[in-house]
Amino acid sequence: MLITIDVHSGVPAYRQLLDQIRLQVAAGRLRPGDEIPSTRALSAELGLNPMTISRAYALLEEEGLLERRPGLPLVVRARSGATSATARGAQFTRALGPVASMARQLGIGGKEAGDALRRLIDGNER
Amino acid sequence: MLITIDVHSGVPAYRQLLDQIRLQVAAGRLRPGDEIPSTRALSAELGLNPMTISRAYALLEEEGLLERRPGLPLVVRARSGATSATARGAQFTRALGPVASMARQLGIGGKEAGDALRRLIDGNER
Amino acid sequence: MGEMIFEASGLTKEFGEVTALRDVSLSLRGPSIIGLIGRNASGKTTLLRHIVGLQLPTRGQARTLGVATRSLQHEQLARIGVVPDAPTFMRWMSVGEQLRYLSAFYPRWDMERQSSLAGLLELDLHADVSGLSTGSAQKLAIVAALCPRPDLILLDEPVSNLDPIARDQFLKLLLEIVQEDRATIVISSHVLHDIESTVDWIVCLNNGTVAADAALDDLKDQYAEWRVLARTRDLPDRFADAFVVRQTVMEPRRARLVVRTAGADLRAFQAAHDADVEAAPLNLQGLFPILVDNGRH
Amino acid sequence: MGEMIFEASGLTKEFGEVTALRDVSLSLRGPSIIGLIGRNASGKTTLLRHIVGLQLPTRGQARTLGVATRSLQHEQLARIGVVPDAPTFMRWMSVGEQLRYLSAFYPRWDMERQSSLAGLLELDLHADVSGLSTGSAQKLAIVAALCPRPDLILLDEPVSNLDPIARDQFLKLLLEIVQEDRATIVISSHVLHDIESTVDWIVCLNNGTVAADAALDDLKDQYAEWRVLARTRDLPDRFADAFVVRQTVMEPRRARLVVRTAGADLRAFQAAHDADVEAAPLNLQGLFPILVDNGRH
Repeated sequence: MLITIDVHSGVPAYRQLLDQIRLQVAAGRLRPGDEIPSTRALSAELGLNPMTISRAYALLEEEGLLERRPGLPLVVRARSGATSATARGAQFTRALGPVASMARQLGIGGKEAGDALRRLIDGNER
Repeated sequence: MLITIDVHSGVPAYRQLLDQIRLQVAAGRLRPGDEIPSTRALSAELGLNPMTISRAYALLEEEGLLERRPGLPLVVRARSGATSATARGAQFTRALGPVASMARQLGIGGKEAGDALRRLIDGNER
Repeated sequence: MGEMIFEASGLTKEFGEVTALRDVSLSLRGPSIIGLIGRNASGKTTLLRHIVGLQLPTRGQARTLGVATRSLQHEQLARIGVVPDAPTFMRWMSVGEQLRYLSAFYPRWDMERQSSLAGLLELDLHADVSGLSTGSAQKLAIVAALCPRPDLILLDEPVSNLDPIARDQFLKLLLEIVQEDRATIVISSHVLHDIESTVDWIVCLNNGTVAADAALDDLKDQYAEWRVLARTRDLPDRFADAFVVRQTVMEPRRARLVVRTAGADLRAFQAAHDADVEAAPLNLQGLFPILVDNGRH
Repeated sequence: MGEMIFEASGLTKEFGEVTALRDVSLSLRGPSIIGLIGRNASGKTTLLRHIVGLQLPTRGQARTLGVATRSLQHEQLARIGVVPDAPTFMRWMSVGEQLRYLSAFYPRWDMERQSSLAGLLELDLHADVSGLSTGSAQKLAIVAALCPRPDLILLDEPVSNLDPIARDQFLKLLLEIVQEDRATIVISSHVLHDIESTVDWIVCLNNGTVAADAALDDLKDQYAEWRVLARTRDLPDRFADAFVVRQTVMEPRRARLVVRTAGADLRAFQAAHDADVEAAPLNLQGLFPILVDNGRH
């Protein structure tokens, strides 16, 4: 799991953590059954307050993304493909917001912008 | 002119300034003949080192985006429409990079992503 | 929530004519790392001294670890570690001797922690206490406060004399200790940047009153900066909207506002002023003046 | 570039057995705001004292405002303002009397600046100097150093005792003064967050030697963090690439590296390790340990 938190960005740290774990599950980088770092390990790695991490983990448990088993590390829960695809779409649409508003500012139309993005994804730019 | 600098992001402050002024010119938010805030005014507003601002302004003068006239405020230079459209496109493609890589991670194809962006720009989401 | 660590109700402290704390009511629960912030002379040190019973309220109640602070016994005090703003030691001892002397008073003194802390902070056990720089004296005070494995740790500006690397190590250490001992830490500091990466809770004092008492992340959710650029006509000299907490009109068509997110309707605002608005979150440095202002009302 | 403010070549300073500065060569030009950073006891205060001639080199040369520091006259000294780390004043005067007394020595003393500074920093001119808190004494030292409109201003940890609002105002003030007077400011501080928003140039000392001497923005361009996630096979225990300056392998397939951007080929690295790499810039706090390490070699 690759997590980066900017504590000084103004975005609440627990929310940054939520967003990144959700994204990685949606992206399939975290798969059902994968172990999540303990609060202590993540706190040491990121220099982040452990209560903040616990808060994010508890919320992810509540929404059924993570699963706690007594005495064992937290793991990613198995989910139906449909839920996952919806989550992916929602996640991606949220990321498109700033780009869309930039396109509007630049006077770039929807078709032109959409085509540019399609080329970038499908092209051999990697 | 609406400029925001995050001095603690790690991105050199003069580069953030360059990017934002270039974007605003490309977006037509700054038009030829528009006055640019003096180094002193911008330094006071952003709490940014004046030498850093001068450095960015000097680079923008060099690339012909700004024009210095003795004793008067810096202004945006008149440019050909062609140059401006190219600049706009380049600017926008750069902003698309992270979104494209996110789409790839999420397993969202070029067509699907491009359509989503087109809908977002042309739709009545405003 | 966790154990009640400190509870104040109607706490007022007067020094002659001066009111240092005014009707303070607080409930601090642990485990937690609590950042105590405020301007100079806002009452932070006085509050810390009340927690450990070094000062007693002129009026009102104060309870620490479940006991009224005027009745704190060795049993409770042995569970509290304090790093004062200007630590003093017995100046004829070496650093190691000073620590050995202190360890006799604390049944839970952790020798292993002592050597790992001294190593991490690069504190020389053989140095004479009398010859310590301000930074090293601060390190000694930190080691002395943490080795008894206290349940409650009070730190008054502990990082001001540490260099960036020592400070970083010290802050990471606090994160470990709060987990290892399930301790509660109250840390006062002017360096909001340090506070922001370490604490989960903020108590902000202003002129002796409580100006904020909330989870840091919740405070961040409560306010935002709006950067406003009018499209067609000039902005008003002053925005009258109730959700606007601070405002700077930079030019007739350009302004920066701080808004309370709860009541703020961005779309209505954009329509009313025909303006583009960029909303951005505020970090602790950006929140601080607003929190302090709140304490004024 | 601008005027030569301070020039050292082969400057070495020994105090008995201790070498405080070792073969330091530097050319500081103005106008500029220069951040002097380094760990405790790295030689920062000694260097500041050499700039103003309070200490003289054991070996090597030091020139300030064009004059060898051992020959500095009132003419040059009147152009230099100093805020020492522990300011002392004549304790029987009021703050206002102290400033009036000092103003007699400086032909360019700016009364208007004195009142605006005292107002901005909330310094009470009627207070007794002997009763000042550490923070207020620091404010008085700042006003005293800036009112003569010096061309060169030396600030040794000037902000450590100021609260966040006073510190913010003080740092903005420095930005104004460097423009108004075309002054050069050298400011030492452990609070890298403050330094980062104020300075354009960094001088980093380590163990008395120069570990960095460059524009802040150029330092940021020189290094980056790579967050590495292997796709198919474990990463090596240690990366041997010459451009890798620091490395932490967190798990067999996950690592964080700091790289020198000049020699780093991201695509080749990704291909070699079949890994995803996220490159991120480093701020001054992130750069600091690397700069200090450089000084070790």
